[in-house]
Amino acid sequence: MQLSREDLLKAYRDMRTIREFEDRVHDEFAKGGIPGFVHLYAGEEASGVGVCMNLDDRDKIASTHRGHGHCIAKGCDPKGMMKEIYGKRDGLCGGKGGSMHIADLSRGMMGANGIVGGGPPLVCGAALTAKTLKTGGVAVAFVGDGGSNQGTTLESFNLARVWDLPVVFVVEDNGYAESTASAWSVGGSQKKRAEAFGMPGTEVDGHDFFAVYDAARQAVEFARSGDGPSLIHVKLDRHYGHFEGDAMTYRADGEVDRLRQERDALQIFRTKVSEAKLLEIDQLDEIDAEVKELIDQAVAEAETAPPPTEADLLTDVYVSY
Amino acid sequence: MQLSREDLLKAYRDMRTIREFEDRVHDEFAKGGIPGFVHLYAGEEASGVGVCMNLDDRDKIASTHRGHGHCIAKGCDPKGMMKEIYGKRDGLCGGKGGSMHIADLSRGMMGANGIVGGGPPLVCGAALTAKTLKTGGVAVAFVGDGGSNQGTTLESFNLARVWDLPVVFVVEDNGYAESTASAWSVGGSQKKRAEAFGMPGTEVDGHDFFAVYDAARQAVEFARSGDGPSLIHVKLDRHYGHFEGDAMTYRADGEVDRLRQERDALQIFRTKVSEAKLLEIDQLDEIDAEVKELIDQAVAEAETAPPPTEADLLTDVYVSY
Amino acid sequence: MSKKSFRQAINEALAQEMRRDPTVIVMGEDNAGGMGAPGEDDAWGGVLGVTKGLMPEFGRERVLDTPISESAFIGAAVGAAATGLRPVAELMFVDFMGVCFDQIFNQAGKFKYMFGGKAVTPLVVRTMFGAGFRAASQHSQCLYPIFTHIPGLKVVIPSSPYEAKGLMIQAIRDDDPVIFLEHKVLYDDEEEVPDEPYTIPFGEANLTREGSDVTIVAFGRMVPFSNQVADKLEKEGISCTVVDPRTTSPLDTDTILECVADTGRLVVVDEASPRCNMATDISALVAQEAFGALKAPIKMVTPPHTPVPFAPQLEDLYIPTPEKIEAAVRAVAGA
Amino acid sequence: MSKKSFRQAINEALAQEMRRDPTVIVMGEDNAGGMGAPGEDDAWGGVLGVTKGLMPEFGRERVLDTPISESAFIGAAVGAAATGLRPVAELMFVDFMGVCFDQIFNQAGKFKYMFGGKAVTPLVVRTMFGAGFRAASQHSQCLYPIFTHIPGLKVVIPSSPYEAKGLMIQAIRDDDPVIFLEHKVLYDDEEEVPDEPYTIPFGEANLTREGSDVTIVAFGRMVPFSNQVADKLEKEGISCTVVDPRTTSPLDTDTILECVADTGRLVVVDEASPRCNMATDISALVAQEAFGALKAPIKMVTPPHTPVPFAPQLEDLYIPTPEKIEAAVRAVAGA
Ligand SMILES: Cc1ncc(C[n+]2csc(CCOP(=O)(O)OP(=O)(O)O)c2C)c(N)n1
Ligand SMILES: Cc1ncc(C[n+]2csc(CCOP(=O)(O)OP(=O)(O)O)c2C)c(N)n1
Ligand SMILES: [Mg+2]
Ligand SMILES: [Mg+2]
Repeated sequence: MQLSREDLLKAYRDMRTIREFEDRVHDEFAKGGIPGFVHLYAGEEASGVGVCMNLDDRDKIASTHRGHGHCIAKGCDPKGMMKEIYGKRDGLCGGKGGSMHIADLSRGMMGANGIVGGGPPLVCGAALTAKTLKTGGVAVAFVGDGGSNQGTTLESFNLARVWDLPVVFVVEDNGYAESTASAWSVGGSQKKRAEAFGMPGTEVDGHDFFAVYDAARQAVEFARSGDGPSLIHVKLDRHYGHFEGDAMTYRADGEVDRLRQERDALQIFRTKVSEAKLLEIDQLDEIDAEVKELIDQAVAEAETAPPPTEADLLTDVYVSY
Repeated sequence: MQLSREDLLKAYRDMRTIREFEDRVHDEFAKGGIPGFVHLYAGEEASGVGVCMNLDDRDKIASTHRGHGHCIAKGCDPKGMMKEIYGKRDGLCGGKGGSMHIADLSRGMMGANGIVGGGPPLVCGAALTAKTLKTGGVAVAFVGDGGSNQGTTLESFNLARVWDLPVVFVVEDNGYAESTASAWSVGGSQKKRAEAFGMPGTEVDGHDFFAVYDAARQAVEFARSGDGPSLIHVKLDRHYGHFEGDAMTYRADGEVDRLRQERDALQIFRTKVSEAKLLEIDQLDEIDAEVKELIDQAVAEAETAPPPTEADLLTDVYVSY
Repeated sequence: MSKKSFRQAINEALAQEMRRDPTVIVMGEDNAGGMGAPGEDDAWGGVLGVTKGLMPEFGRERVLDTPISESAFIGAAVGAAATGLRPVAELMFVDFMGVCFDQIFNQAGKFKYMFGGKAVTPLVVRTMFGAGFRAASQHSQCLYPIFTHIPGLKVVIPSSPYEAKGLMIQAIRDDDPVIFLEHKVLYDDEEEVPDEPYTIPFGEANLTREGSDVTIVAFGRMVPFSNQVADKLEKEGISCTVVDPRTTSPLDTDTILECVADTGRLVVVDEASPRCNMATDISALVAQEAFGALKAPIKMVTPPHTPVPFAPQLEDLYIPTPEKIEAAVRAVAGA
Repeated sequence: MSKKSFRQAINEALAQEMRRDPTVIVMGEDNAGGMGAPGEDDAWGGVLGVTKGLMPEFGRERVLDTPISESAFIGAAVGAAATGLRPVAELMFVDFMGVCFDQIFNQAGKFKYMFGGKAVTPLVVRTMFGAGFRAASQHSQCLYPIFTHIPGLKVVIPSSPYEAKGLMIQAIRDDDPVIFLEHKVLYDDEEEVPDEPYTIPFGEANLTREGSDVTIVAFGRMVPFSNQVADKLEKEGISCTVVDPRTTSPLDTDTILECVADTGRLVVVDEASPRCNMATDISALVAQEAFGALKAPIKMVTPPHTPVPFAPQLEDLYIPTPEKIEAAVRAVAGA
């Protein structure tokens, strides 16, 4: 265990922030307050946070369409995020990106991506920058199980290997790509694929923050010390539908209830740290209250924040034109 | 050994036809008689012929930019091919395709392809047709070592697996993609990649017709009996440059001379069949003479054949428009 | 004849053609849905339900779910088309063409020519396009000018449920590769649509309004917008012809030129990005072939040269509206 | 100043910028060449030798060979550009865009807008285009109309060695993603080119000929063809302006409109496929903005709507020639 009390508190706070953020977006979407396609990360918190706890300001991540959790884990401002999701002018992307393109390059978060498999090539580039400019940085590509079958992802495995890039591929396997089971769509296995391209691969329980954290620590150290890319196959679950509005008819009866009870990353974390006497439940409850307050504020501010103005339509296309 | 005398004679004739065809195209290109980009298959004969000897009229292949050998092995008419490479109206493709798009769908040859990695998805489609219409056919994708890193190829591995398609992927690894060594560009290994996507993979010596033939027989039977895709990694060499005009500065001194002497597929075949008393050298020499005559005629006819006419420019774009 | 939505019209076209011709198959991500999953088997019927119900009737052999591997499965559709099937492959959003365009434009679109005529590739690529869904920059594009640019492809843009059904049946029966673009905002539009199969030929424009002052050429969702404008202006004495070309490739140039010859004024309405788009294509055609008939400058109504923004306020400003079309028509009518 | 080929001009631009700015890197298939091979290390310098010699000077850290994985390495260039490098990535032939277009049009081209302005992506994609090499349908296309269609991309088409050097240096220094198109048939063209670095700004057309009767707008290899025609017709008393826009995006619309205002007649010459191409783009611009100045129909000179054929006789018929340009100019001049 290499994590300090502060680290543990931060990990929990980040995971709780993600959960609260997503639960709240779910509710507000249902009420009609949020436009567009929204994909929620609730249930997958231990992955984003377990990985990003190993990263610092030199490091970059690229996300998927399911990007809110990665944003929060990499240090983006939840209020700016909420405003973005509401399409407001002060949102992280000025309201032009929305949930699907939420990003903050100043935090090393290279964007959610509307294109499945869009991120891995970009991450190879971020890693190339780190390698070329000798910044010591590493770059992490989050990919879904569905995205693991995209050619862009598979090419990136090989490119990262032959260019010896400081990359970590994190395959977040939540069992489904939309309604299609990963058990069907993924031939072979993620770990074997990694190895077949010449890099180490591991599998971890993505409900267990500590398991993810440890695997990511090793992978990040591997990359940072110049040993090249590796892959982590994280098995986890999503609490909501593919996107908001999905009736989830493809899931088993009671599946979601069961996993919420039996495999909830936050609950598992609480039990572990309190049983090991690393943190007290009171402290965690306090964080819960603080986070709730933060997200309440974020929603309240987002609701009343001004939208973009007509002039904004034409700006930000080019640096100069 | 399941090959009859006739089979062996046919195998040798096909390999010799490819060799003679390519050597001759090399000479004629140097003299300026042939336009465009031309990629020669000389040296790789045992692969195309060893594979295609296992195929029949139900079966389809898709080739690479280095397509002449696959054409001949799949039964395309060398005279029509030569005319095509000369850009003549009676060429296999009416002079509109040339070397890089040489094809004969009526022979199950779905085309050379100017796009590296273009063929594997197409082959999945041909296999899907066979499976859907229950023709009993299988489909073979030839891919180079360079092409094995293209996302289209890697996606096709997975698609063929999850759709359980009767496909054989044949990775023809001649050590280079243009001037870049496969030892560098291919992370991991072909066999492991196949296995990592859930299909069998084997490695064979591509200078040895019998080794290729045996591996292909198994793979084709596997596919035909409904067991799905598999991959054969064929190691071989090309006798000429990447394309005609390539000075091959990236190859070792004497490399080509050495492999022509030590690893020549035709020579190895001759030695094997004569030592095993399966065929007589005389018979083979006779074939050599016949093939030479055929190719002489092919060139002579191609040289004098009429080019396409102005009206041909506008035809064959659509079935109806 | 009964009221059907745009979505139902396409679904019915697919079902009827699958019944008629056993070589017609459908494939795409979640086109049946639920593949390998514990819940409902026919779970989605495509992300917006267009193929719902096909799998129960035709089985998973003819309604294939796919991994997220557009190059491989669109390419497989191309290869299947070239070897005896008539696949209808769904590229969920046309915005995803960037991961599979090669199989469409260099393979499907060129087989026939490259192979000297000795190939047929009866492929349909169904795909969703257009803004208005708050779906942001990578899920709202039109991109049909790109497909129209490519020789060897046919490009179809239905503007109503009736059009959608007839054009889809034609697309499936057609022997060339067809890109079939479905405007996502139109899916719930309804109108009377025959229950029987019927085809609408390609390259024949539909005059949804006939008038004498101004010709409006429009595509997809811009057709109903243009009809609105025509109806409104009719009352004020500005009489418009509205031309829905239905297919951008082949393009019914004769009808467009005839209408311009009659009216002498042209407005082209195109939801696609403004550079090298269908508005420029048709304007250029007319400037070359019917210059003498023109009484006023041609006007193009398009979005600005920007990606599609997410914020609803911005997206509404981005999309050409009836108001902008009306202003353009008034401008040329007054010129 | 010394005579340099188009190929040398680009090579020199790359070398000079790499010397000036350590964040400039070059990547592409065989851009150094010989990676991992037993023979010469700087084996190819790109398939036609444009990057030859860069690796010996700058090392393999700054001149990267790549696997044949265009999505991954073009995407890596995009990601590198967004994080602090100035990559010049080679897409060997523009025809290969179909396997990597997403990273160009949905990622590089949209980052700035989607991220609310908080991204710069100073990327150059160098790529070869054009017919005339007997390279058949998949190695001879132009395709720049497709890139021009996409907001967020800049598109550059140099027509001579001088233009190539100045535009390449500008492209590298430019903070937006730039598609830089090199006509393969021009590589051996030579002219006097300054030895020092210099830039040619984007969006400023070059008038290679100035005349009073007809405006010819042309791109790439069509510029020298148009110059030939102008020189020939000058002697017969038909005086032409030849406009080389140099960049299709941004496009110097002002200069084009001024020239048309002066001459009243327009011929647009475009080697790209005829539908939704630059010929239509410019014709439409003029039909909308300078209609009153036009004394004759606009004429477009383009190839037919077919793939590029292999046979030399057919390819020669396919490509717009000085003869065809001349005929078009005579037609509008006489009208
Ligand atoms: C290239 C591309 N294809 C398809 C889609 C549509 N799509 C969006 S998310 C998704 C499923 C992704 O599944 P997975 O990678 O497992 O991520 P998850 O949603 O489970 O987090 C699909 C098919 C897309 N956005 N981009
Ligand atoms: C998508 C694409 N990228 C690059 C090229 C250019 N190119 C043609 S052949 C070739 C090398 C192919 O190497 P390999 O697959 O090993 O086949 P080989 O030439 O050795 O037979 C390259 C890079 C291409 N034609 N298509
Ligand atoms: Mg998933
Ligand atoms: Mg090779």
